[in-house]
Amino acid sequence: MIEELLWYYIGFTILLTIGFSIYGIAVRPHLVKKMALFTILGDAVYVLLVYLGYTLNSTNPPVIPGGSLENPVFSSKTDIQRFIGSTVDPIPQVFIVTAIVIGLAVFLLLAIVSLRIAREYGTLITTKIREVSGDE
Amino acid sequence: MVSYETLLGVLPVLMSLFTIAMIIYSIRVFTSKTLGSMVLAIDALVVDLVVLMVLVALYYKSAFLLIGVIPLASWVFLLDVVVARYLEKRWSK
Amino acid sequence: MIDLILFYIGVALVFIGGVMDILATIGFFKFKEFYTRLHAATIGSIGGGLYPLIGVVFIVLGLDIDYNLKLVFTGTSIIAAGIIALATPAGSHILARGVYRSREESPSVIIDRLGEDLERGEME
Amino acid sequence: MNRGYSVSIVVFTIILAVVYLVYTGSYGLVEITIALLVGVGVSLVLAPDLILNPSKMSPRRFITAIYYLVKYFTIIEAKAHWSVLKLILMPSAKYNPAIVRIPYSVTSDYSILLISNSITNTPGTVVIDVDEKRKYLYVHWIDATSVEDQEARKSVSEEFENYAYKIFE
Amino acid sequence: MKKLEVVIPIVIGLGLFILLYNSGLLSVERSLTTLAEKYLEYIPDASSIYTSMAFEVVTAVIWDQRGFDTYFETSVLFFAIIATLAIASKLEDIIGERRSLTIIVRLVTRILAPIIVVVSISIALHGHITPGGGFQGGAVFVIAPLLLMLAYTSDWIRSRGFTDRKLLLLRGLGVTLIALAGLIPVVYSYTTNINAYLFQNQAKPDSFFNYPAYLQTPISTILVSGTIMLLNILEFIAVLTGFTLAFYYLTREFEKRGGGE
Amino acid sequence: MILLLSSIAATLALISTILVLYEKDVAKAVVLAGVESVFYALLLQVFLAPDLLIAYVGIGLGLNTVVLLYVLTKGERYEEA
Repeated sequence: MIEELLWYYIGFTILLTIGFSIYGIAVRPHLVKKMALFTILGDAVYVLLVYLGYTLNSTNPPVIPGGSLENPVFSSKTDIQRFIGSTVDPIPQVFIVTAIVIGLAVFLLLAIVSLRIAREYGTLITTKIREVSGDE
Repeated sequence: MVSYETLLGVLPVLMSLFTIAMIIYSIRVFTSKTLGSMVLAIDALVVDLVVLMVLVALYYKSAFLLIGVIPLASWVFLLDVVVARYLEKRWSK
Repeated sequence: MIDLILFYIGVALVFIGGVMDILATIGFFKFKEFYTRLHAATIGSIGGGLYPLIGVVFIVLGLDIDYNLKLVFTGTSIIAAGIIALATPAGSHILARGVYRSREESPSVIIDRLGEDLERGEME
Repeated sequence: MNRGYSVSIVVFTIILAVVYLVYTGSYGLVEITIALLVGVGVSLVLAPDLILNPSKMSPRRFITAIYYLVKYFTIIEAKAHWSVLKLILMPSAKYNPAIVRIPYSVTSDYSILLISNSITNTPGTVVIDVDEKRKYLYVHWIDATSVEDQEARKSVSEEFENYAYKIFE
Repeated sequence: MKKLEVVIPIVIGLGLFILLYNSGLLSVERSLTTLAEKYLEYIPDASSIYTSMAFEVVTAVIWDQRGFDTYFETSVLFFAIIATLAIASKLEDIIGERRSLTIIVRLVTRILAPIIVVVSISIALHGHITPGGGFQGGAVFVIAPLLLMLAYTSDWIRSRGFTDRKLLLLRGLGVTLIALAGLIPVVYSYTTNINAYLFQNQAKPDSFFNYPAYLQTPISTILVSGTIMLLNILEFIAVLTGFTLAFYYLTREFEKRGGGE
Repeated sequence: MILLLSSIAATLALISTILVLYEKDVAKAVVLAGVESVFYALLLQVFLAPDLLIAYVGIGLGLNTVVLLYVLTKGERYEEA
């Protein structure tokens, strides 16, 4: 019972984090703060996916133990079957590994664009940029 | 040889100590007034978390979980250096 | 027998480390100023970080687990402890320097040799 | 320069290979070969100038270093921890913090690192700045007993400096 | 106004929670999906026909089952870095004084950087056995040049002979070789009329093209898991050079005067 | 026990996100975003994803904070209401 409650509580907390970061990206005027909340949004989504792949009785990461670079001995079928019963879901992790690196690539691009904006307009706050550039 | 079950008997006590320390450190992080104090508290917090991570790996009895400990320990130093650079940059202006 | 002794030495070290960590957090609250908190942070990183990691080495040596697992745990803990002993003091030094020089916080001390020397221009 | 260069490469190759093997956790022959290759490559690029004078390397210095490390992390640390923990635990503890100037006379980089890390790692003293030209360390001392340069040196860093002379100079 | 600042995020979070709860994704009783079970069953099993000959399921899926996909993800990274370089200004010399940090930090950085590099190489090389791989190794590696560039100035990286041109060349080489390793089966299939797939690793029931799983050395047998180890190493080179380059430009931008307050 | 630990970590991550949202000093907000990543790193460890943990410690923690502080030097440190 208490385990179940804690389980739902973790999910709820992660989703609340997503909510707060979405709101912050939309509302806060400072570009750096927008970017910080953007990274938090990404992180929360990663952790949410990993959380969805975790089962309460799992004790192993999705890596077969006992491997070595030289003279490796592959596990037998029964060992692997026993291993499957105690591991987490690898598929969310597969998606996220590349997503993290691409997230950084996108983020670098955002950073460079912000640097250009700062040099062009002398400010990083979006409301001020609007005043400086004279747009509506 | 001491059995793994004996360890599972004492591990909750040890982990809870570090968890309590983690909570208080993070309260310190959240309530600090200046950037310097905050980063200082984060230093101590991350070192605390390194130990906690090793204990979690011991709990799961999996060597694979130890793999992130060394990058995390060296991250603290990176944070210190970059914050010092940032502050110095503002000072020299 | 020796395993039992090693194991309990390790548990004691980790336990002492945890207690030190909590005491360091109290120190963080008691000291009101950045420069005095630096000392509490040292307790947190050495007493609460390095000693527990050494303690984990002792625990693992006395524990009945796979030989290979023992090696990995021992090695990683020792390397992590080494990095902590090497990098944390340098980190707090450079942080303190940055904070001092940027005048984020000025120390309340009985004597400030660094400030005097900086003012006289003897040190850049 | 040449001898220093090659000794430096060899020593750091061994150290890095050990780190690689420990982190990897398996000790086969192929693994050791790869470790040595990686060690040579990395130390050629990143560590050619980390040892300045190979003629100083001797087993006596090594044993002194280990003796110092053991002594430092048991006796000296315990004393320093206790003195700061007293300040934390006593509700009305009085202390007088000061930034003192401590001269040092060692020349090698490693000695400076050893002294300053030893000072910072003992709770109660933290190196805030270092003046390389005039050879001063500026130390924040939580409970200063003296503000004069030489006396502060006597109670803060003299022991570390003696060992630094024995190990690195 | 102040109340709205709290209410709206909570409403968003609660809405998401209800959505996920109703779809049953959050329930405590859960089991592996069929696809995950198949992956876990076949990939590490050397006697199976769909094996990848690797112990690490995640990396095996990334480079074997989803190799084509991952190649384009790597290219996304490549193009992002190209765009970064295009938008960043030219490398004019920085006016004004730049100082490196104190001797303590410089020495600690110099000791720490090789250790981080060695650890990252270990992570990348053992990608098919223990957790890790090219992406992860590259991500850990970047901490080292970044620390060196912060402790010294950004000139450090040029003083060691790593010009931006060389780094970009390595980066492109990495991506190209990954594509080549994926294309070889197709070329082979055209020349010999044997069925083979793009980014194929081990033999499949209807295709007998096979990258070798083991490498025989005079000392002993090394497990390379077909293309997986090779692609991990190439990916490691590509990621580390790309990020080092991007951070080189960013650090130079950071060191310039001006801006702020 | 492990669930309790992870729920504490998730809560602390949520609190730091909220503080990032309301903090006026953007430099502190950036560092708080780093703290949030630290707790999520612990969550990844607890949820048995060592693969992600390495990538995340390198990128999500280290490089993001550095980039954000780089950008911040070129603009205002404080965000007006």
